[in-house]
Amino acid sequence: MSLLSKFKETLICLRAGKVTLPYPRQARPLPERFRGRPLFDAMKCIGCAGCANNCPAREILVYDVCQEVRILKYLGRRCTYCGRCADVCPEKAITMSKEFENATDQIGDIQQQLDLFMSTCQRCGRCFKEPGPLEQLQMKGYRADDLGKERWIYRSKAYLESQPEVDDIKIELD
Amino acid sequence: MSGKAIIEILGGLANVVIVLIVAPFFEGVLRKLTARIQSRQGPPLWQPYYDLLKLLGKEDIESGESPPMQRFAVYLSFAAIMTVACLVPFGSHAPANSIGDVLVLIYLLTLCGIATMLAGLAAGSTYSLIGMNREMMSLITLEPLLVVAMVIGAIHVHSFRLDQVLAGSVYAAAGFPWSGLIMLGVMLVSFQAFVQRVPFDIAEAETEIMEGPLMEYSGPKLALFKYVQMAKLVIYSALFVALFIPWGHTGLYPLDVLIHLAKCLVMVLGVTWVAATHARYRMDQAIRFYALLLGISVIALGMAVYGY
Amino acid sequence: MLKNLCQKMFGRSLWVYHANSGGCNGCDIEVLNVLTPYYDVERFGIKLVGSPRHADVMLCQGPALRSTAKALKRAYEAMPSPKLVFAIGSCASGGGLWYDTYNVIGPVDKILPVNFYIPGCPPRPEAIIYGVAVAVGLVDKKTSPVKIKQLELPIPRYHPDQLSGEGELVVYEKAEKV
Amino acid sequence: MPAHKIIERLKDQFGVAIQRADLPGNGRLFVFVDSAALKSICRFVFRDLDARYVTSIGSDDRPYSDSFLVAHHFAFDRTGLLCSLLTHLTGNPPKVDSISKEVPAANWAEREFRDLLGIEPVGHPYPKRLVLPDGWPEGKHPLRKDVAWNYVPEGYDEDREFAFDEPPEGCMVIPFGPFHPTLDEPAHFRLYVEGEMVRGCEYRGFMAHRGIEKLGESVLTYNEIPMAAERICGICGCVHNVAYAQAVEQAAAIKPPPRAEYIRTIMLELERLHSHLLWVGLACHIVGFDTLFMLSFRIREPLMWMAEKISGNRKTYALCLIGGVRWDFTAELKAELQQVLLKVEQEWRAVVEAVAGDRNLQKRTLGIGVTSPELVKNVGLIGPVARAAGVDIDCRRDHPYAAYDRVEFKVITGTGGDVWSRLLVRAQEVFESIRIIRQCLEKMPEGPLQLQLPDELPIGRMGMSSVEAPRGEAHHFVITGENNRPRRWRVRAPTYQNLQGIPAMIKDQQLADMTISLGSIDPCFSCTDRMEIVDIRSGKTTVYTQEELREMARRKVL
Repeated sequence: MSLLSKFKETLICLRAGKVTLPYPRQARPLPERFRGRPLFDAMKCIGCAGCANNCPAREILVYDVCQEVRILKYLGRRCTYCGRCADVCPEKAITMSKEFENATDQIGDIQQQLDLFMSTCQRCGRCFKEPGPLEQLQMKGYRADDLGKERWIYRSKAYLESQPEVDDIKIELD
Repeated sequence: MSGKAIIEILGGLANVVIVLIVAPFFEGVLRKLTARIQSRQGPPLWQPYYDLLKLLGKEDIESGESPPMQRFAVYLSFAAIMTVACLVPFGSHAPANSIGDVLVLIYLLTLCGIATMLAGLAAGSTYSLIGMNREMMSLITLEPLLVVAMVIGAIHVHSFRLDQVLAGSVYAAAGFPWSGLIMLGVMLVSFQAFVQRVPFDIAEAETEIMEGPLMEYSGPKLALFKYVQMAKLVIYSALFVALFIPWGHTGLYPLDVLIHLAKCLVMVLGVTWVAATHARYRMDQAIRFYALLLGISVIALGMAVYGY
Repeated sequence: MLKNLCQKMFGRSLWVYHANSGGCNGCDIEVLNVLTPYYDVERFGIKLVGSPRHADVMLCQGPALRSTAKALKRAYEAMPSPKLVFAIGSCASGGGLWYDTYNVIGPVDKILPVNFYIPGCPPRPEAIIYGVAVAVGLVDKKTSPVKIKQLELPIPRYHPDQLSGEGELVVYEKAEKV
Repeated sequence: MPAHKIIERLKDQFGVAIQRADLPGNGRLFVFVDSAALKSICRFVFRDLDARYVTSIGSDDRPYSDSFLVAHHFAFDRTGLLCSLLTHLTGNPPKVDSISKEVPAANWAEREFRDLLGIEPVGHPYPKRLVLPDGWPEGKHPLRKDVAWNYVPEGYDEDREFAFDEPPEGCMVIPFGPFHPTLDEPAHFRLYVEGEMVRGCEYRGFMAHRGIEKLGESVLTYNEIPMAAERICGICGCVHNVAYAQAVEQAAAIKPPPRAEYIRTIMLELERLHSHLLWVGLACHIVGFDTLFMLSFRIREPLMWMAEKISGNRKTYALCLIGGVRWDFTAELKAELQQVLLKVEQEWRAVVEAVAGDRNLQKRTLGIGVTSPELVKNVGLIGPVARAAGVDIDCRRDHPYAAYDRVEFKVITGTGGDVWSRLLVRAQEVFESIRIIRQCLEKMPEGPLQLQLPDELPIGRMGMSSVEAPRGEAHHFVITGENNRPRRWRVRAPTYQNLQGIPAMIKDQQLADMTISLGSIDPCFSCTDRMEIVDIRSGKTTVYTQEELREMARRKVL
């Protein structure tokens, strides 16, 4: 009885044959919705920091180096690949690519940094007109901490002030 | 030194070389076959050689309770198994005939087990000691089986000489005596325990006590222990083949060696299948199982004494 | 010569010890998955071992936590050299979502020297195999830092003579990918 | 027993001690009681009304009501009611009567709020540190509102060792963990062993405590928390994701569109499928049966690929947001899923038939780690562990959520209460899950995936939700708050309760059975620890001397 079930088990296994995939030589096609490393398009990015404010891992940092130049830094090292940044991006500047082969010996290799030129409104100093994409974001459950205070302080910026060094990556604040 | 002694020594050395070369290969076959049973591609056949070489090149951390004893245990275990290799027939008959008889062989095999226990004791961590404990229990209940098998053979051929006992002696009396057949059955079901594979690898259970006695060893020492484990598989297969499957000798030494190794390989295939499809037993279950076998084998011994 | 040979064999027989220092289990299961029929890393000679003394590679999963940091360090010290440390998953390589909470020290490289990082949450089994292949030298790493930088401020106010194209396209002609 | 009846009986029994009762509908009941009567009310609910204990929650409510909040949750499974008994504590330091003597299952939960919030359970039988790391100084409580999420107190001492209890007379101590090949995650057991028999153990877990709850209350926002919740556990992540979303939806009185509910159901069942197959594999690996381990992982793999096709990742689906889901089913995906299910069902049926007669496997699992229905009730065991002991509870049927009230399925129960019957229960549940997915695929209506939410969710409302994870019931409790994030978010993972049953399960068993007993509850320490055995086996922890051991070994052999 026991021996019979052992034979059955062996047979089930053997019937499948060898199923090992020849991975490093040949890769399986990736599914269409696969969420790999997010890619940031500098052409489309308007620097709204929606991604930074919706990133659960808090690893997209947006900060201004001067009145006109805003820096968006994607550290990548603690990215959870949830795809929320791509969801909320009003300009679809972020795409979840199909890159998953990100293994590296230098963690800095998966960083992305964009320098964005911001043209500010001469009157109010802001970058957007009033019913801009931010309001859309807010409707999707966008965080509202600092919006009420009429100030453009991003969480990452506040963080940077207290600690100008983010995980060994020195951030130039000026 | 007489010519005969030189031939004996040369034969013994040849055996040692055969065991050293073949043992990792058999392990490789075992791993590959296990992989194929599990629908995997599996490692290359010579993977165990790579493993051993790599272990030899690694740092040796001496961290146990008493490093000298640890070193001693390793060498003792390796030396014992290699001496056993001298005494076991690969090919026609046991080469080093005048060096020792069957009793010496049994002592040496026990010494291997004792060396493992010593290793566990010397390492001194909790899991090693549990492993040692288990090794001791299985040694005490398991080793008599082999003794009984050999003694039955010895009774049938009226001799303790290696070349006579280790040549299918269990069948020597009258065709296929009952005692021999019973012992064949007993040894077949307990073979897995002798080579310490699943379901009887209790002393080295990886998921319970993390390889027990070997847990604290690293680098070259571990390599030697692994070598001993692999050699055990070959040597016990060879012993089993010599005792129970003595047929098919041609008289030509190289050919005989190949035939013998082929028979051993068949044993290894059996071991692989059982190991792949069984869950590990608990110590008390295993001991109960060994005790049952021991009872049966004692009956067989009695029958052998009365010529059945 | 034997020593040379032994060192060469290191890449062909990596024994792996996996230490979850407090991650979510996802990476653990993917590491186990890598051993299973469809991926089967045993074909590269990789084997999972239970004791750090036998291991060549430590797979760290999960961030370095205050409760496990000590044990993790001890396990690392128990490994005989040469040894490698892989940080698997976002938690191990970057600290994860909780990189700065009260019980988390941060990424594993704060307490151990990490040789290779395999980001992903959890990384697919293929990604883990790729990481191992990079470590062993079968393939080259594909990633490099991306930096897109403004060379000049492109508004005509600042550089009216540079305005050649239409609208904002000008801006990015002057941007470069580093 | 319907909710108003419960309130009536409580009022009869305790009169003015019952201050207020909220009935937000659909099977939830919040009763505010006087803190002095809390203990007797809990006993009444647990013993006389025969409710099942779910969890206890402490919360720092000082910024809003100048008091601490303690809630004990009970479930009435027959009537599908989740009941919360809340009380405000004004003292400083806050004190509450411990209910652990009456309700043994509350042991850990009370120790947890003692650690994290400093609410002292008066009369607790074993008030020892549970959650915080060893070096954390006494009197500092990270979950209080006046403390930042990344606050590490002054007196933090890395080198401090945990004070373990004295082992009982005549027993040796075997440290088990924190890194052990059968434990995927860190946890530390100190086993008191006499010979090869386990006489008791002390658990020092919570080593994967990552402070997720604090993070959710102070840093993340409503729609970021699902991603964090999903990473509470890598295997049953979707469960926490859905449970959190449902708790918030319930608090804010939002009903997600029906299509979203069906998709949630499918993904939850897909997760249960892969988790059960994984468990069978791991259990076999623990007892050394590697072929079945490989076999069940092979059968499971197409499910993982399917999950990747649907959601874009193999494990962390990132499925739910508040008020809906993110991923839709197309016709091709549906057809493919059907095919995968068919294949899995065929192969798994063959495996189950083959394993049913496997005496070798039964030897290691029959009669091991036995739980009785009394233990289930007292310690609050849940999920397959409870069902294998013959206790018929299943949140999918008792407290229906998502689309479970619109599909048919059977709740599988066993009789033995041992590891083998847990294995059988899980093996059978695979078929039920497949049935549920098929029904969902058939019945799924067209429609939107996500609701347009109002700008701000209502503040100060409470919601709770129980979701049947592969290991048992996962319970989430949310109090909504300002700044687009909850005021308090508490997670009770299934292993949190099941692990408390381990000491009873492994008592007087062989040491070798310890690993499979522990494995049989499908432990998921990261779930349990969210927000805590400390000796590595290579470290030398010979608690007793070597002579003693040698002596012991000798005694054993002779």
